[in-house]
Amino acid sequence: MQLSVRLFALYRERAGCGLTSVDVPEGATVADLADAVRRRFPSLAPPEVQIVVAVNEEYAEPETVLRAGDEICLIPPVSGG
Amino acid sequence: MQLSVRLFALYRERAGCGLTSVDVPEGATVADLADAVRRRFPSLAPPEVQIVVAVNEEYAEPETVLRAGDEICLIPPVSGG
Amino acid sequence: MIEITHQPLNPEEITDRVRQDSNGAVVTFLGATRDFSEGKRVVHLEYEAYEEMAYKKLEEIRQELRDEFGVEDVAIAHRIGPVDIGQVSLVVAVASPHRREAFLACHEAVNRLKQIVPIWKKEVFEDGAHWVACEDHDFSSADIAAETEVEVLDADDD
Amino acid sequence: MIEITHQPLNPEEITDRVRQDSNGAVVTFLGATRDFSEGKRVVHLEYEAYEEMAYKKLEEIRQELRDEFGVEDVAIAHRIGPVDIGQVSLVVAVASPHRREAFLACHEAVNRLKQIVPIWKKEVFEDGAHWVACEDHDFSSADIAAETEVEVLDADDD
Repeated sequence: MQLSVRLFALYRERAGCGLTSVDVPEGATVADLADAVRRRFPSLAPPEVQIVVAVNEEYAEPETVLRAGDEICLIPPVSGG
Repeated sequence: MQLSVRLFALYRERAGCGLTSVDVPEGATVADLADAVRRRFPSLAPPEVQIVVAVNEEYAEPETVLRAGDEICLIPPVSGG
Repeated sequence: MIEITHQPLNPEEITDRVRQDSNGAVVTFLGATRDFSEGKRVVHLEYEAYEEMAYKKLEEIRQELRDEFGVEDVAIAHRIGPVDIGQVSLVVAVASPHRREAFLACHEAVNRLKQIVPIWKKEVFEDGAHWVACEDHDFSSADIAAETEVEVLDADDD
Repeated sequence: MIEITHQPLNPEEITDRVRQDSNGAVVTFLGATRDFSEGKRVVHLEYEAYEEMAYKKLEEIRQELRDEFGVEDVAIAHRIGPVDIGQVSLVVAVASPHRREAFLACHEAVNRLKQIVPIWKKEVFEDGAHWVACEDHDFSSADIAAETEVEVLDADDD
């Protein structure tokens, strides 16, 4: 399935875009999706960093299974205030 | 010696005046002065209450010896804010 | 900046006095007159101050905040006289490079003000009034009985 | 009231929204852009937000403050986009009947905002810029060497 992924701040700048689309198999998890995005943009984060993902406006665990239509965003370390 | 004593808030209202003058012997302490004022205004505070006194704009201990010209005020419990 | 005034306080102006480009955090406390106190409707408050000593004690508090939290930018303004419901009687503004010191110092300033600064608050109700925090000054019935007895004895002596 | 806006913030107006006659205490936090960060002169800041989720997380924080401190009157406003030195990027105002809850809840709101709300701050210096708190995302020289090696191997394979 095709999933849209939004990128913010550091990830947006490093990817060079704020919205991308990746193709993952049915049953793919958040971790699978993050891997797919990282393969497309290897400069997103060093290998030892785990990328935080929000699904439908909530922080998601790596093992969460994704569904078509999910609102997915990659969340770099936050620093509001 | 004759000492001027200012009274504020609850003490001012109970004494019916904001400034009084008491005559105490040379060498009198803060405690002596408070006793003298209380004799003049018995309704100032119940006997078990120790009245706080400021001398020259600083809280004073009961045993502090007073001198002519000291600025003396009786300080009821504070409640600013 | 420390101020004791009969005029209404302007919290924004007082807060602006502590702002500086090196301060990333500004914490402002407003103390306002509540409509109810211990279940009774308050008509208004009246504040009284021993002004000379109050200024001195407020300066002491500024020095305490410097010593304890390293904060330099502190403004305290207290209104005295009658203060209506919902109006501001106290403004304390503290600015510092980081937020933790600003929060702690502002809170501490208000706590200390209520402990050591000679300012008094009178709550005026529809059916009376009382000076706040003076409960220990209430005469008990025992006090009054003792007082009466003394008077009776005095009378006997005459 | 929760607001994420590109417009300059008006702290007084935001503070007024939490004031009520039953609230004796109002604590307001202003977060402002500092002129120096880790010894380097800052030209300005830029904030970016994932707005839909940020609103949701800010509402969560309001609920946390209700549960933890019993405070109902909370306003949070965050400015996004470029923010000049000395300007306000964040206003958190909390009002409650007594001061302790207002201080603790306001401090906690700012702490939680910095932990969970998807808003990002970029510091722009005279000679570059960086996203704050992303140090763990810096590529080490080991990472870069490994990356280069992969590319060399790939080239050999062709």
